[in-house]
Formats: sequence, structure tokens, C-alpha cells
Amino acid sequence: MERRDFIKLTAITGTSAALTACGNPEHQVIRFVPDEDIVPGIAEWKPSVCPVCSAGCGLTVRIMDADFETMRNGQAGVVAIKAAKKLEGQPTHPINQGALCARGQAAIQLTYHPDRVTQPMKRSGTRGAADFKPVSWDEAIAELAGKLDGLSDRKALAYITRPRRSRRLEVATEFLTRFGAPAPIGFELFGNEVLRKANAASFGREQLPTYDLSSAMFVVGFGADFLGTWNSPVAQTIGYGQMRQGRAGMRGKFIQIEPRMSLTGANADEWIYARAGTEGVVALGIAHLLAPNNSGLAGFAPDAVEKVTGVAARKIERLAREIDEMKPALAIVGGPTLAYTNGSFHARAVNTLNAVLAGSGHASGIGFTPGADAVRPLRPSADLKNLSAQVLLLDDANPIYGTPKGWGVRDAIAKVPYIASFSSFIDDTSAHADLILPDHTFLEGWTDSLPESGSMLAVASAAGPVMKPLYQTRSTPDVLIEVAAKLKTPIAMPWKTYDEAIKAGFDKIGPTAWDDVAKQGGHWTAPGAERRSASDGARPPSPQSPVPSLQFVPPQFDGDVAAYPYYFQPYPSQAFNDGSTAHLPWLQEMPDPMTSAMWSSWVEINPQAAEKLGIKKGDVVEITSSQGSLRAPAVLSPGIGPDMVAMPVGQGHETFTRYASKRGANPVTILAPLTDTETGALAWAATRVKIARVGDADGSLIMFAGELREEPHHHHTR
Amino acid sequence: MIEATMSRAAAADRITEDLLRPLASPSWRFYLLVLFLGSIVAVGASAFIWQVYYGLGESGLRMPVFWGFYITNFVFWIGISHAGTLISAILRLVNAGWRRPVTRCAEVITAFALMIGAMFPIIHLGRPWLFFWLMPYPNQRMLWPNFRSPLVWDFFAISAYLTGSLLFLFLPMIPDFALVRDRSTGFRKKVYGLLSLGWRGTTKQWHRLETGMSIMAIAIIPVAVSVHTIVSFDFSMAPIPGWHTTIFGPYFVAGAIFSGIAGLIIAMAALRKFLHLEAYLHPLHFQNLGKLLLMMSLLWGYFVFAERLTTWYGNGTAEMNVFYVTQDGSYAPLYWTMVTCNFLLPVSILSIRRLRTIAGCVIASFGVVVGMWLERFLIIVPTLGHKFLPYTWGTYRPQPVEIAIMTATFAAMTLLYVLFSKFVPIISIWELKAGEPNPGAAAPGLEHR
Amino acid sequence: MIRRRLVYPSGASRRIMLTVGVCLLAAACRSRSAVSSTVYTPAHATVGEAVRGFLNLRPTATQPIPFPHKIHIEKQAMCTDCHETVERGPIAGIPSVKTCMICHSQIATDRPLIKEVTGYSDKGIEIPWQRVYGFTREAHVRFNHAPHVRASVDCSTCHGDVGQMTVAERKVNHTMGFCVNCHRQKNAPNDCMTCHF
Amino acid sequence: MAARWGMAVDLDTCTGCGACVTACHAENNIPTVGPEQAAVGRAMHWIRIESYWDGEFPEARMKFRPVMCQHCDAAPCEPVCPTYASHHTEEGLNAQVYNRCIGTRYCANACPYNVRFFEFYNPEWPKPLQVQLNPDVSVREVGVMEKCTFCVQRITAAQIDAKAEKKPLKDGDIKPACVQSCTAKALVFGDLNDPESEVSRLSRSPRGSKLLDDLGTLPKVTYLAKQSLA
Repeated sequence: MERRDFIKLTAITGTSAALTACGNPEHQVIRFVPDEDIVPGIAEWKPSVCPVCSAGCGLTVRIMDADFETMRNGQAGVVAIKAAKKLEGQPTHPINQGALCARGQAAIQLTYHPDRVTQPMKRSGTRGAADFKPVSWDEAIAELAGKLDGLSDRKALAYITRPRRSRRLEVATEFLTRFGAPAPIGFELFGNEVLRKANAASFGREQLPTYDLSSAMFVVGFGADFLGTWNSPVAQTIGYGQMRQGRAGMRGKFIQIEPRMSLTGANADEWIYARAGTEGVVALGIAHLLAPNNSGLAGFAPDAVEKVTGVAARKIERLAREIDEMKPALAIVGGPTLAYTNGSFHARAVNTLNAVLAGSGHASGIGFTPGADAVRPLRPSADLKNLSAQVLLLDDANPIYGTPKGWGVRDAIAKVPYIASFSSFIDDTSAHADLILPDHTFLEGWTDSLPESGSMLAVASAAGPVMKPLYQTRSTPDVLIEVAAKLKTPIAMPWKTYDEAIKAGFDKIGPTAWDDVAKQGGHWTAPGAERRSASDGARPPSPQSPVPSLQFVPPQFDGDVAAYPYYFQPYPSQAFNDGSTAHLPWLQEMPDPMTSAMWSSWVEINPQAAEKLGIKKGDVVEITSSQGSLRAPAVLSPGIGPDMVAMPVGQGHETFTRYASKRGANPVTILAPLTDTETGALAWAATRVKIARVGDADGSLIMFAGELREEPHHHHTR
Repeated sequence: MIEATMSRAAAADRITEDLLRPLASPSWRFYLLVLFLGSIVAVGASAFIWQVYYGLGESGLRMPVFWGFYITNFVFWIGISHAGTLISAILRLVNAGWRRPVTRCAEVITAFALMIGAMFPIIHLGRPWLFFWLMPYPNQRMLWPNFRSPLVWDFFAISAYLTGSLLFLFLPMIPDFALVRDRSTGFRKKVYGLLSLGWRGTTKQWHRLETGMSIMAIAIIPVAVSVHTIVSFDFSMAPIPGWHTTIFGPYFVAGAIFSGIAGLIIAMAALRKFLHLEAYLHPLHFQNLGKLLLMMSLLWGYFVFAERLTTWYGNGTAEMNVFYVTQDGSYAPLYWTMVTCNFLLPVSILSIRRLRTIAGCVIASFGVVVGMWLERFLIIVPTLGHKFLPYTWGTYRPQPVEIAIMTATFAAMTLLYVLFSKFVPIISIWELKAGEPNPGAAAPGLEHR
Repeated sequence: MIRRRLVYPSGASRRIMLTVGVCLLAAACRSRSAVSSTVYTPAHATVGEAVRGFLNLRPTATQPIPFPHKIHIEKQAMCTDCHETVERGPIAGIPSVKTCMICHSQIATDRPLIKEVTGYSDKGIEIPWQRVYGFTREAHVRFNHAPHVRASVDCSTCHGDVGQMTVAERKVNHTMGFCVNCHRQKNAPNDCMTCHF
Repeated sequence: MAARWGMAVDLDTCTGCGACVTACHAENNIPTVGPEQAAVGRAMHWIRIESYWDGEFPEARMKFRPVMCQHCDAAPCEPVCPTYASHHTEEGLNAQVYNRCIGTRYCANACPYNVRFFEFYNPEWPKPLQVQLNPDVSVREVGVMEKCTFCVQRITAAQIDAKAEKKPLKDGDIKPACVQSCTAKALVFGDLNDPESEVSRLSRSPRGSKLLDDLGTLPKVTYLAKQSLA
């Protein structure tokens, strides 16, 4: 039936009418007089900022006239608008230098998504049933203000958002502080608290690093998917391209060490499998061989390392030799490697290796984007665990989807008497809201970002609206400011509007900074000027200083080996990252680079392991952890250890628009609530599972590719 | 002496009687059959409308298998069409006496099979309403079809062959139409009168007819050969594994005649049974056709062997991928069924005289029809599904519309045949009489031969 | 009266093909009134529309207000005053009622027709002008005015002497032959890709 | 001299990230067909990133190869089209003329690279997704074949502007959507008739080769081999 609906030809109106009707009266639709001056057929370009991840890439948006179906005083009709047509990288932006990743390209569909929340809504059904009825903005804001006034304890106001450094967040923080509530909780499933803390210790900067890949001759990656989803992928990929072919006659070598081959690992000259939770030991093994003064690393002689990690001592020695020959070298750690209970150890281990590499007479390839202090710190994700609030504000965060059952976020949220969400879509968490105050999309309102990494220049991106709002939505910071004013005892916010807040920030940077916003969508010192060596901000130890002594902290995994024989690695998918873009049709239909899967979720299993279990490609398997179980089709991948299964995060939403609801499975639901022992950050790669084949292929695995071997028959007959 | 003449005359009359009997007012069985077949055709027609209405997506076609059942049927029916004209033309030229009862039912197959086959290139179009862009016609945009395209060659080859076969079929019917005209009254008389083009059986007319027939018989043979060669070009011109081979021309022509004979044998057996023509279609006819079929089966086997061996021996990666999937991959069951039906079955039956009975021939023929259909399918689909880049490999599952349309064509063939045999003597009466000793008595004007 | 213009060949022999084509096509499209639908698709709204598109038939545009080009031109208005973007972009642009009001908020406000215009403007609704020229969707023509204007092709070459018309009429048949011939004479590019992409 | 448009793809820098795939959808009004249709092999990606496994665990490697229409100089799809819908332009583009296409799908069968896609149904955009559609590119209807055009709309626009401003096109002025978005700058587009253009330079590279070169289709896309040191 669905298919029939999908395929049936249906009537056309609106845009097409002008073309096909050719004066057939039956197709005449009312055309309203546009409230902007429309120049038909001629494109203009306006700067903006990519909203999809915290990298904060600069955009130029192509704008042209388009017909939009709308209502005016109760009358349905068509009006010509200036509409965004295409997002492209902002060529002068220091982070993405004109490039833009797949998720960024698809971001334009956020604005035109058919299931957007088009106006404020009030819960009309039971909690979580996602039944809402429209209300006016005045009602909505009055209601929220009322609820806030009603708070006996002002600390009982909680605000969950994505830890995305921006003036936008500053407005929220300011609002909360002045209201007397605690700072916002920055929630991100694939957070980087472990690395920030470790960098604070090693470099004195609690910040994600910026890597100088372009001048490196040797790069060692430890689990970091820095070409796919991690940190500032576009900036890093540009650097990677330079490292490979950007320098005449020189080509940098790249090695990735991880238990499951990530997209980044797939691009390595050599992919080295290390037992889950031991990656850092390999780093120290290499450091041990390279450090002139390695007493601190006594325990990490190649043989010892081989025992722990399963990486041959010979290999480690070879690596050390090659690195020594091919300097400058750079080590990158991130992703699952930092998501074990001993994540901090790995971070420190790799930082040590970098220190050693830098120490031996080369500029460290690690730097830190200046201006990290521009925003105030947020509360860590872990605070969600004991979340207890009277009023909860959800800003672009979906914790019910992104937290393990063990954190009890679902129950906590159920207990919160009043929840307001600023989301543009009804997602798993917003479905539980009592009030929805839909935000503009990044194209319709002001937007800004203060990238934490990706450039050695201080970057402040900001841009005004590139098109008029399509619906009755309002910019969330503006709403907060308005609510502040509507309180019984109004809070005096330092700014009247969001853009004022942004401007204030820019005026702090410099006199001309604000003018650049209109010109290029942000302020940064012109590329080239004030280019600092990548080691700035880092504190490379002098060659003499002894390497700090490190002890290997073995990882703990939930579930004992006998019952749960396989490590379980959920990983950010190339299309959906942490799942926040799963509702964009282009990304749903984009074939996954490694498996070619579309519209699906799947479980990656090592072929040998699969053979033992009698699992063939596409078979439905059940993955069970101590926390629960899920079902998904199997994909056989030679890029994963026989002791591990992996699954992309992104699908398996309960509710998230027509494209993502009830599609596939969500691996987060079976994660154990283990945390990194030092930082308390969620250790999302620390769960063990068992797998069982539960059925034949059920068609839920949709592949674009027919074969993933170039000579399949030679392969099969092997 | 007189008695002899009498008896001969009597024989002639008997022939006429027997062969005109089917034209007499038909029984309820006939109407039932027509209704039944007609409804199947109707279902097929509506399936096509449905497909046009919703889009070609209703078929099982997909990337990269863009051709499936429709083109398979196209090649299949064009193949069947080689039964008649070619065979009867050859038999006429070699003046094989036993041809006389066979020729017409053979030529009819050609005419109808061609009409049906020629529909498929239109049925399979993404935008069938623009089918006429395949034809050259003057227009102010100065746009012509692309004469480099084998599909355009098809258009010309098939239309030429169809015209030729229709003429070839019609010429020998004229005297019989005249015969029917003379024996009928009223409206029927008028119609057959028109059809018989004022045939009076004068020596001049007989002479003209004979010349015309022999010209057609000679002309039609190269046309027939060229048609299926050109059909084979649809595939062999594309530089993709399994298609791009020089053997396809002869291979297709042989296959066509092969399936054609099988079709003819089945048709004749049916006629013999249902129109009670035992007296005219003798086991001898089936034996002779059976021998022909056996020969073609061996020829076909030789072609397949040669084609497969060279592929396997050459061991080109791309070719071998197709080779694998057909020989021992997902298409293997179909492949080996094809070999059984086209080779093992007919050879084992027909090479034994005892088994070369009517029943035996019919069984073998059914095998061949199935086998040859599979052969066309196996030429098209596995290749398209396994081109050079394995990432793009795909498969194909036929959908209801395709199956409905295919079934309809088989029903249509039968229907047309049944109707034809109701309105035209399915065995050429005058030729048959001419075959009798001292034909002069039956057919005045043939003495000069 | 409907003016017939067949891009497709006319004449006895070809009419047969057309009829068959039309029948197929008629089957090809759902008969459905063009009610606002929740999806956008290039599918034909009605059988009628599909057939018209196929035969390239179009009724003469009947304008809600008989706009007199002649008068405006006589009043020294330039084509480009109202069809603003014709020199800059692909689309000449049917002027918004806003444009009309630039002058007619003062000029000739008392005339009944101008009152109608003002009426539309007050209601905030565009005057439902009907297209005089234009291509069907399946023609896939991407015409760009600007380069033609730059190549100093006079408006009247393709639109007739609108300056002398009261209500604009279709004086020139924009058949492919028409375009191609002109491109030949001016040896402008004649590749299909020049216009169809 | 007329331009001869070509592309170079550096397999050593391509990371397989998929930016080009989405960018192409955004630029060229390529419909998303939805899960049911994608499942039967009707997903449309004018540019795809082929990924191939090589070897077994733990020595397994993965190769990425972006494949779009190779705009062959001797394109097998062109002669077989009965209506000239698939033909070669003066600038060496392998054109697909939608309005002339009657949907025989012969071109797709003849194409050794399988880069041609067919509109099996009329595409649909739940409103208001259609507001994003690029007005410079046709929205194709049911029954026509389509494929990568090297973003001919961008080429044409650039040429018209250049003519208007009376200054010649510079190398790099024209960037198809995929090239424009490519994060690792692995895709380079330009005029092969200009020996100085970057794409010409790369096409002459010793690392360069053509896809299925031995078929003699003379592609205008050059693939620069991965220089693996492993």
C-alpha cells in the first residue's frame, strides 16, 4: 500500500502551475504579492554557518526566487519567495576553505523538511504520545514564563543543549545564570570531554586540538575518525589531502590503529588491528622506542606491548623506525579509543607520544585555536544521570535517544513536571515535551559559531538570515530574551536580541570584526597573516626532560567474557553522525562509504566469526548485552576484529519525522552506563555483547552495491 | 478410364469437403475457446495500460538490468516467426512434395508471431506514446532517427519481413479464396470475392501466381536471415561481456529456425487433432520436420559449445564473471534446464526412429520452445546484471505486469491461429490437389508445368 | 477558438501515429482535478493536460484585465521598465502588481480598469495574468533571455510587435524549428544541449 | 578552439566521505526514491563512490573510487540511441536530451560503467522540499534516462557570463557541484584542450589511468592511482 502511495502520480500545483497550466484556468492558483523584491531567475550568494556539527564550517548560500505554498488570512495560495537553493563551502573560511561535507550539504533540507514544526504547539495528548495542538506565540511564551515564575527553587530549571561553542549558547547561559539556574548541560553522545581534560593536563588547554596534517610526513591515528565524523572533519580532510599530494615529490604516510576499521582507517596506508582498549599501549610502545630518555616507559617494550595489544613487536619496531625516518610525525587519538573506561589513559598515552615526537627536534603537529575562553563552561553530559528538575528546556538535544538506559534519562524526563522544547522537529525527546517553541533554521535567522578547533586562527563565524522564515517560528535566543522580560520580576538581559548579543561578541574581538560578518560570514585574520607555528599553545617538553611515567590501566567491560564474548562498538555513522541528521532524506539515501547501505542499520561482523555463527550477509542477528537486546541485519566486514561487533549510530529513532521514525535499531539502547574512570564521561565502547542468528534476510538491509570485491569469483573460489 | 477420372474427381471433392469443413458455422466449443483466450489477451492489454499509467517501475526492471522479459519475448517471437516463411520457402524451392499440407500453417505462424514480437519494443519503452520517433518522417525540427542504432535497423528489418511474409502468405491463398467464394452466398461471398481479387483460374492467372510465388520464395529467404541477424546485433553491438561476440548472428538465426520448427510441429499437431486433418497431415510430415528439428538441435548445441568454450578458454575476467553466474551461479538452474530442453531432450527423442512419432515430436518441440525462451532470457539478463564493475552488479525479478503481458502474447498467438483456421482453409486446397496424381483434373491450368 | 499548434507532424499518415500515441498517453495520466496535493511531482494533473501537453495545444490566454501594451509604449514606457530582468537574467518577468502601482497609485486612478488593478493590490493578490508564451514541461527548454537581448535580438523577433498590440497575443509560434532556423542564420550554437538540459 | 571538458580524480586523496554524492543530489534535482525503491535497485546517484575490499582480516584494505559518467569520446551509449537523445556535444560532453528520450534504456545497457539512471516512476518531493529544486536544471519525468552532465548548467552559465563581461574563462572558474564540495580536493575539473589547465596537467601524470581503458571508450575522466606505501 505504501509503495502504491509512493508511486502513484499525483496532481501538481504551485510552482509547476505556472509552467504546465499555460493559462488553463482550472490550474489558476491565487498568487499573493510577495513582501520582498523578487528578481526572477538571478541567483545571489549570502554567507551563513553550517549548523550540523560543532566544526562550524562557513557557508555561502545560493538564493533564488521560488514559489512557496502558504496561507494568508485564511486563504491558500502561492507566493514568490527568495529561497535558499544550495549550500556551498565559503572559500575564504579558514576551517573548510570552500569545501563542505555530505551532512553539511544536506543541511538545507532542515529548512524545507515536510515534517517541520511550523508554529508553537502545546501538548494535547498524553506525555510522549506526540499529540500537540497549535497555540499562539504570546500564549506559549506567557505559559513558559508562568512556569518559570512558579518555580519554588530556581535551581530546578534545567537546560539541555549541544555543547556547541557559540554566542547563541552564551545567551542561554546568561539567561540561566541571571535566572539563578545552573549552567546548561552540554549533551553529546560522542562527546570529547576525555580528550579536553587530557589536553588540559598535557598542554594546559582544555580544548580539542587542531592538527597540522598538511606539514606532517607521518601520521598515526588511534581510533580517531578524523576524516569522517570526528572533531573538525572537513578541515582535517583538507589537511590530509595536502599531506598526501599537496607537496611536490613528498607524500606523507598514514597509519591507523584501531579494532574496527573506520572510514579514516580505510584510507590508511596500513591499518593495524589492536585489541579493544589497548590502543594507547601501542602509542607508548612507539614512544618507548623513540624517546631518548624513556625510563618512564620502561613497561612498554615491544614484546610487552605485543602481549597486551596483539600487535606484533616487529611491527611496532618497524613503525618506530619509519617514523624516525619520515618526521615530522603526528599522532591523533579520538573516537572509540577514548570511549573505554580507561579512555583518559589512551589520551595521555598519545599525548605523550606526541610530546616525544615533538621533543625529538620537530614542531609538534598539534595546536590550539585561540580564543577558547570566549564561552563559559557547560555542565558535563554525565549530569543527565541524576537529572532532577521542575522545568526542563530542550535546545537541539535528544538525550532520550542518545543516552544508555542505565542513565535513567527517560524516567527522569518523565518525572519532570514541565518540559519545553525549542526543536524544529518532533524527535524522541521532544515527543515528551509539554510545549514546543520551534526555532528558526540556520537559514531563516541569525546563526553563529565559535569553532573550538580546525584552524590556527581565531575564528568567529556569524551570519544573518539568508531568507525569510517559512513558518511561525522564532529564534530561540530571542525567545529566551523575551521570556526573561515576561517574568513577574523581569530579568534584565544585556542584549535585546540575539544579533545584538552576537554583535557584542564581535565588538570585543576588534573594531572591524562586525563588518566582516556581512562580507564573509565571520571574522578571522586573513589567511597567511598571523600564521603561527602549529606548536603554539602546546608545551613541547625539551628533549632532555624525562618522559612522564605512565601505567597501563586495563579497560573494564560490562558483561563477562563467557556470557558476552564480543566487544560492542557503536560508531558515529558517516551519514547521521550521532543520529541528529537521520531525518534528512538525502542522507538516508546516501550509500554508506564502507558498506553501501542506505535507509538501514546493520551489524558489522568479522567474516570468520560470522562463519562460526552460521551468519550470512543480510541475516537478521540479535545482539544482546546485559542492558537488553536489539535486532538488525548482518554485514560481513573484513575490517573488524573477530572478537568485536560494531554498529552505526543514527537509526532506530522512536519518532523523528517520516524518514527516520521506527527505521532500523539504536545501538545506544543496549550500552552499559560505564564511564571513563577519571572524567566520568560515558564510555560508549565498553560494552560486551553476544550475538545470535535469528532469521534469514528480511530485506531490511538495503545495499546500493552488488559486490564489494573487485574479483568476487576469484575471491569466492579462494 | 472414366471411373478413374470419376474417382479422381471424387478425391478432389473429398479434399475440398474436408478442408472447407472448419469454415462451416462453428460449435459452442469454438466460442468458449475464443472467449477464454480473448480474456487472457484482455488481461495482458490492461496490464500494459496499468504499466503506462504508473510507469515502467511496475515491471521488475531495475539498475543495471534494464532489459528483461519484454526483450526476451521480443527475440523469442521474432524467432518463432522464422518457422513458417523460411521453412516453406525452402521447401517450395526444393519442391519437396510433402510440403503441400504444411506450407500455409507455417506461413501463418510467421505472420502472427511477427506482429506479436514487433509489439514488444513498444511495450518496453519508458515513454511508449513517443514510439513513432523510431520511424523516419519529415518534420520541421529536421530530426531523424539515428540510423546507427540497431533498434532503428530492427524497425526496418521487421517491417520489411512482415510485408514480405504477408504477401507470401496471401498469394497462395487467392485460389482458395476463390474456391470458398464460389461455394458461399451473400455477405461471405462478397468478402471472399474481394479477397480472391477476381480470381478465375485462367492459365494467365495461374502463371502469374506461380511466378509471383517463386519470386517471393527466393526474396523472403535473405530477408528472414537478415532479420534475426539484426536482432542479434541489438546485443552484439554493445561492448559488454557476453554480448560483444561475432557468433551471435548465425547463432540467433539457427536458434530462430530451431524454435520456429518446434512451433510449427506443435501447431500442426493441434490442427491435426482438432480439425481432424489426419488424412492430410501424415506421421511422415512430423517425421520429416522431426529430422529437421534434430538437425537444428545439433546445430544449436554446436553453437552453444563453441561460444561457451571460447569464453572459458579466453578467460577474460568480465566474460568469466558472466560465465560463472550462468554456469554455476544463481542462473545455473535455468541454464541447465535450457540445455536439457534444447539439446538432451530433442536429441535423445528424435535420433531414435521408434520415438520419432507425432507424440515424440510434439514433446521434443515443447521442450525446445521452453528451452529457446530460456536461452534468450539467459543471453540478456545475466550479462546486464554482471558488467565490468562488480559494485554495480544487480539482479532482476519479473513482476505481475510482465508475466501477464507475456502470457497474453501466447494466448494472442493461439487466438489468432484459431480464428484464421476458421476463416481460411488452413491447408492449401489447390496445392494439395495439385499434389494428387494427374492434378490437371483438380486444378486446371497447371498442365504447363 | 483554440489555436492548434503541432510540434509533432501533421498529415494523414502521421495522424494515425498521433492517435495511437494520444491513446497511450491518455492512459498514462490520472484524471484528477488539480487540488493542492502534499507532494510535488512532474506527473500530469489530468488526462486532458497530458494530451494537450503531448499535442502542444494551448488555449489563447484570456487576461483578467485587457492590458494595453500600445498605450504604455506610446507613453514612452520601455519594455524593460516592467519586464525588468530581461537584460540581466533568463526570465523577462511578468511584473508584479506592485510594479503597476508604482505609476498607477497616482496616474489615471479613476479609470475602472485601474481601479481593478488597485483592487488586486489592496487585496495583496497578484493579477492572475495568463502566460502568452512558454514551453510545456516535457519540452525541457531552458531559455535565457539575457544573451539574446545582448545579441541585440529585437523583442519583436520572438514576441511580435507587442508595442502595437493592446492585449499581448501569440503572434509567433515558438516551435523548435523557429529557434533552430534563427540560430542557423546567426550561426549561434545549435547543439541540443544549448537549450535542453 | 572549443573547450573539451574533463575531470581528474585523485584516488590517493579521495577519502570516500560522500560529500560529492550529496552535493550532486542538491545541484541536479536528483530524486530520493525511498527505501522500497532503493531496495529493488532504483536509487539514483549520478556520482557514486565505489568501495572495494581487498584482502582478508587483519590485512584487509578498502579502496574508494568515485565513478560518474566518464563522458567518453567514443561513448558506447551514443550510437545505440535510436533518437539521438544520447549524443556528443562540440565541447565533448556526453549529452542526454531528456525531451528526446523515449526510454529504450539501450544506452544504459551499452554503458560499461553503469552510470546511467532511469526514471522508473514520476519523482515526488513531499512539499515544501521542492522549493529547493534548482531552477537551472530540468526535473525529469517518468520514462527518461538521466546521468551526470558535468553540471552543464554551470558550464553554460559561466560561458554566458564570460561572454557578457567580455573576458575569457579562467581555469577553475567552472566547478561542478561534486568538485566544488570535495573536501580533500580529490576532484579537479577543467578544459583538456588547455594544456596549462590543472586537469590537463593531472591527466598527464604518470599515476593517471582511465577506467576500463582497454575498452577503447576514450573516457575524459582520469584516475590518479593511490600511492600506497604499505
